[in-house]
Order: sequence, then structure tokens, then C-alpha cells
Amino acid sequence: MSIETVIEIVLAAVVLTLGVWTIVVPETFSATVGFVAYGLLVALIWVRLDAADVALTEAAIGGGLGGVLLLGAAARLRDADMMADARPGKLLRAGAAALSVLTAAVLAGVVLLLPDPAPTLAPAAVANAWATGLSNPVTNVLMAFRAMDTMLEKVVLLLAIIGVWSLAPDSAWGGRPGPRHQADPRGVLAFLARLLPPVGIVIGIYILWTGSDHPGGAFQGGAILASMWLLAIMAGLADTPLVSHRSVRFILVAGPGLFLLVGLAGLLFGAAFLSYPPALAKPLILGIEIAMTLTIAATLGLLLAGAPERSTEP
Amino acid sequence: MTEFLTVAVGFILAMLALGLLSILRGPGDADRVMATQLIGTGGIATLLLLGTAASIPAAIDVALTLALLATFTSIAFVKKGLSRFAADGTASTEDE
Amino acid sequence: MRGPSGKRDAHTGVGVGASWRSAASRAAWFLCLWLVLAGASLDDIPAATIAVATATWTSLRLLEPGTSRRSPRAILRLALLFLYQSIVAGVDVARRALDPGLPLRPGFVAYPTRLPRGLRRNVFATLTSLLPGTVPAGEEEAQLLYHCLDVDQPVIAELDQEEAALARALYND
Amino acid sequence: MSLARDVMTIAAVSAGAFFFLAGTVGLLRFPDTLTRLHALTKADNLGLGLVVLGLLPQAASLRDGLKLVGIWLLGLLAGATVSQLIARAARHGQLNR
Repeated sequence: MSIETVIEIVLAAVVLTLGVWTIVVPETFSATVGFVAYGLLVALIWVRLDAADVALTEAAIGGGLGGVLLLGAAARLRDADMMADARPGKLLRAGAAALSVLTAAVLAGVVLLLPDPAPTLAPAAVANAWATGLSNPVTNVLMAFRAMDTMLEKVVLLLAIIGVWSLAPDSAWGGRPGPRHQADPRGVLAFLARLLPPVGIVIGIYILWTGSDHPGGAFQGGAILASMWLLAIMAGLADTPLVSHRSVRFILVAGPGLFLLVGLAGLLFGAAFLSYPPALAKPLILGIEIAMTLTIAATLGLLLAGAPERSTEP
Repeated sequence: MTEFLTVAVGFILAMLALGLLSILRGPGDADRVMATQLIGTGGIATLLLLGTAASIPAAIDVALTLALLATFTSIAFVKKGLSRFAADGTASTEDE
Repeated sequence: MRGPSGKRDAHTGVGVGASWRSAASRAAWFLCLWLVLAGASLDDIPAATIAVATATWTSLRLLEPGTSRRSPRAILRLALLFLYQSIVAGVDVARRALDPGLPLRPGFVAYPTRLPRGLRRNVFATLTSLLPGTVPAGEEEAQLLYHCLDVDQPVIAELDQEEAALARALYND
Repeated sequence: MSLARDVMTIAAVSAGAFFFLAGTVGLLRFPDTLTRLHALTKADNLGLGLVVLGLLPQAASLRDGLKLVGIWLLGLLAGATVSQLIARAARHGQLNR
């Protein structure tokens, strides 16, 4: 057994143990922290599997936004826990356990039954990279070969934010999402929130830009930018915007909107919906990616901020 | 050299696992939150070693992202996430 | 810790000139960061420009340009001092952790600081959190509260020395 | 030349691994939250710094080396601020149920 195999076994064992612990531990808060730690370790596994794009996403989402979202939810649940007295009944718990075991068994069966070697389109994706002029195969698949899926994903993000906003009470409609965060403007948190965001902006734009040839891209870059925005909000240095503001709404639709326009142009002037003329493929894709980064950053930030809570009048 | 770096990855991973076990036990929430900081530093070290040993240059960018966002879970902990309970100023330890 | 630690001219005045100069020095730091991340390539110019401009604008909004004089030589000395101290700190913790007797006398020590609340005290607290055996655990009016691994160590004297070094390097006004 | 670089890498990475070991032993042995915080932030940050130092001779270019140093600086900043945030929370004890 080589050293690499030993390491892979150690890594898998740690992640599995942490996963089981997360399920078994009774306290919501402990389970949440366990899950965040689990996500960060999974990023290591993706690197080990040579899937750096996925590892970057896991690190950007799991390390920043995911932790904030889950810990916030756990804090709310803990306050709710004190009021709730009833545990779910035995039957319900047995049913949930049975369903989970069944799902795990089916997944395990499917993995064991996979043909060897697994069917793959990877060589085809690499062979056709010339068509776009981008050398990161993941970006090629996302932006050109399966562009329809990616565009619809961004529409899903838009639908998600509409869903969250629709939870706002009538009095707060069009107002600012979430509470106004107050922190000591001369404390440690504010100190960090003054230093880190500019550095994070450079890193986020770098991750977006490098995505055309190396692992990276709009989603990872957008998630980093959103994290920096949230840091300033949590430290009380910035406030969430009015959701009725025209520029906010413009940014939210900019990504999918531009994607759709380029797609329709392909239908009118080119071969098919979302077909890029080869000479313009790279600039078009980069343009869409830049618009999408802004949209993703704004959408993720606003999704975490929650429904509008404060009305337009102070 | 590759073998040495790989052994180092294994060793640091083992330390990470042991540390996780001891911190996640608690007793307090503050102890548990330290687990993410532990994975921050240990994970970055592992990624950098792994990136050099297996020559995956993008591992450095993953480590960079982890380093940039390493503080977030702890911030969410002291702010209690983005929940409204932090906003009234009684729940957050940052408001002194 | 890249942005605001930009090197600045010793004769910086207060006012518009100072803020332009500080914007330029921060932009230079962010440009260096970009070059380290992405390398120098002509194709990158648009992205680099946007990144540096946005970062500088955000940085100026979040952190107002300071007015104090800085001495590059003292900054270098400070950096070396803290590098050395953080090594000593790691060795100190390792020694205590691996000693079978577990020599710990944990407790709190209040350090009366001359630095005003805000950025200066934050920088000091952050730097001293790298010192051997001390972690800042809060502040009261003119005091910083440190948690120490060993309260018998001359913590206050060391902190005093660090504060003087920091003041010489950054806050020499 | 290559031998000298390899020796430096082996020495520094081994020293880094030792501090990760010390940090973990500290986490296991130290009695309360605040002392464990010392073990975590001090020993592990030094460990990370030594690992970075050890990888510098193996870096493909000056730029890669500077990137490694940048990652370490970000890690130091994170460690320094997180230790303050958690120390406050632990001292207040209100989050420490």
C-alpha cells in the first residue's frame, strides 16, 4: 500500500467520522459546527481528486456564507428549542431513519454498479476547447457546452431571492433586508472588516478572471465578494440596500439577462440558441461571466440578509 | 521529496483529526467553534503540502480562499449569525 | 494586513494631498497583490484595473487615511520583533503542552495602555495576540485585559516594550 | 544546490509538523477554553509558518513564493482576530453554556 493510499484512507475516515458525529450529536449548535468543519475537509478531498474547481466552490461557500447561514439558523433554532417541549414521536423518528438508510443503500448500490471505466465526456470537452478559446474545461462546459443549464441555474437564484423577499410583511416591502447590525465601531470585528474586504475584492476578481484558463470562475469569485460584503454588514460598517432600489434590481437581473440576450442573438444571427460565433466566443463568455459575478455576489448577499424587515421610512 | 511531503500531509491530517476530536467534545460552544479555526490553519498547511507533493497548482488558490474566509465562522458565532437576536445588542459580545 | 500598512512619505501633510497620496500608496499595494496572484500579463490589464480601483475605493471608504508619520526603519524593526516573538510564543506553548507537569498558571492581567481606543489599540491588540502567553480578551476604559498562560511571567513589562516599539514605528506624531 | 533546498524543506516542514503536534497535544491537555485557545492559535500559526517556509525552496517561481507568504499573512491575521473574538466570548461566558 503506497503512502498516497494511506492518506486517502485517513482523510476518508476523518470525514466519515465527522459526518456520523454530525448526525448523532443531539445539540443543533454542535451539529452545525461539525457540518461546517465537514465541508472544509471535503474541500481537501476534492483537491485530492484533482477537482480544484469544486474544491474552490466548497471553500468559498462552505468557509464563508454557509457557516454564517447555518450558525444563524442554529441560533434561531436554539431560541425556538427552549419553547418547544415535544420531541418528534417514535414512529416519525423510525420512519426518518428507515428513509435515510434506504437512500444511503440505493446510493451505495448505484456507486457499486457503475460501469468501469465510467462513461465520460471529458475527452470530448478537452478536444473541443478550441471552439471557445478558453482552456479551463470546466468553464467551457458551464459557459458553452452546457450553457443552457448554467443560465437556468442563475434564473433559479433569481427565483430564490423572489421567494425570500415574498416573506416580507407588507409594511416592510421594498425596505432593507435583515436587522441593522450594530457592533462596536472600534472593536476587533470592525477592525477586521476594515482591513479584509479590499484584499478580498482583489482575490475575488482574480478568482473570476483566472477561471477562463485555470480553476476558478464566476460562482467562486461571486461568493468571495458576497462574503466580503457581508463582513462589512455584520460589522455595522455598511447597511443592506433598499430592495426597491432600481440599481439593486438591475444588478440582480444583469447576469441572467445578458446571458439570455446573447442566447437570443445566437438564435437570430448564429446557428442556434446560445451559440457563440467562434471569433467572439471568448469576449462574450467573459462579459457574461463578469455580469454573472456581480449578480451572484448581490444575490448571495441578499439571500443571506433575508427578507426585507425595515420599511423605507426611518 | 514527494514522499516526504506526502508523509507530512498524513501526519498533519492525523493531528487535525485528533484536535477535532478533542475540541468538538466541548464542553462549551466556544471550544467547538475553535474547530473551524483548527481546520483553517491545518487545512491550509495540508493543501499547500498536497499541492506541492502532487503538483496541483490550483491547491494554492483553494488555500488562499480558505485563509481569506477563515474568520467567518467565528464571526458568525459571536454575532450569532445574521439573526435578529444579535441586533438588539444584548446577545452579541462585540457590543461592549 | 496589506492595505493600510502602505509605506508613506515622512513629510505627509494633512488634507487633500495626504488622502491622494494615501490612495496612491494603497493602490500600489493592491497592484502588488494582483501581480503576485495573477502574474504580469498584458491581457490582464482590464481586470487588474477594475480590481485595484474597486479595492482602493473600498479601502478608503472603510478606513480613513491616517495622519501620523511612519518610519520605514522602525516598521522593519517592529516586523522582525514580532516575527521573533511569534516564534518564541509557539515554542513557549509547545514546551508547556509537552511538559509532563503541565506548567500553567492561567489568569487575567490588566494592562494600562496609552493608546486611544480604536484603530491604534486594535493594531496593538492584534499584534500582541501573537506574543508568548497572552491573548487579549477584552478592554475596559484605559485597560486591555489579557489572558495569560502564566501570570508569573513579566507580561506587563513586555507589553510596555511592544507598545513603545509600535509607537515608534507607526504612531510617531 | 538542489540538495541544500531539499534539506531546508525537510527541516522546516518537520519543525512545522512538530508544532502542529504540540498544538494538538495542547488542545488535548490544557484545562479550559482560554488556555486551549493559546495552544490553537500560537502553535498552529507557527506550524503553518514553518510549512510555508519549507515550501518556499520548492516554489516554481518568485511569484508562487510570495503567494505562499501572503497566505501565511492572511492566516496570521485570521488567527490573531479570531483568538480575540473567541477570548471575549469565552470570558463573557454567556455563550458558554
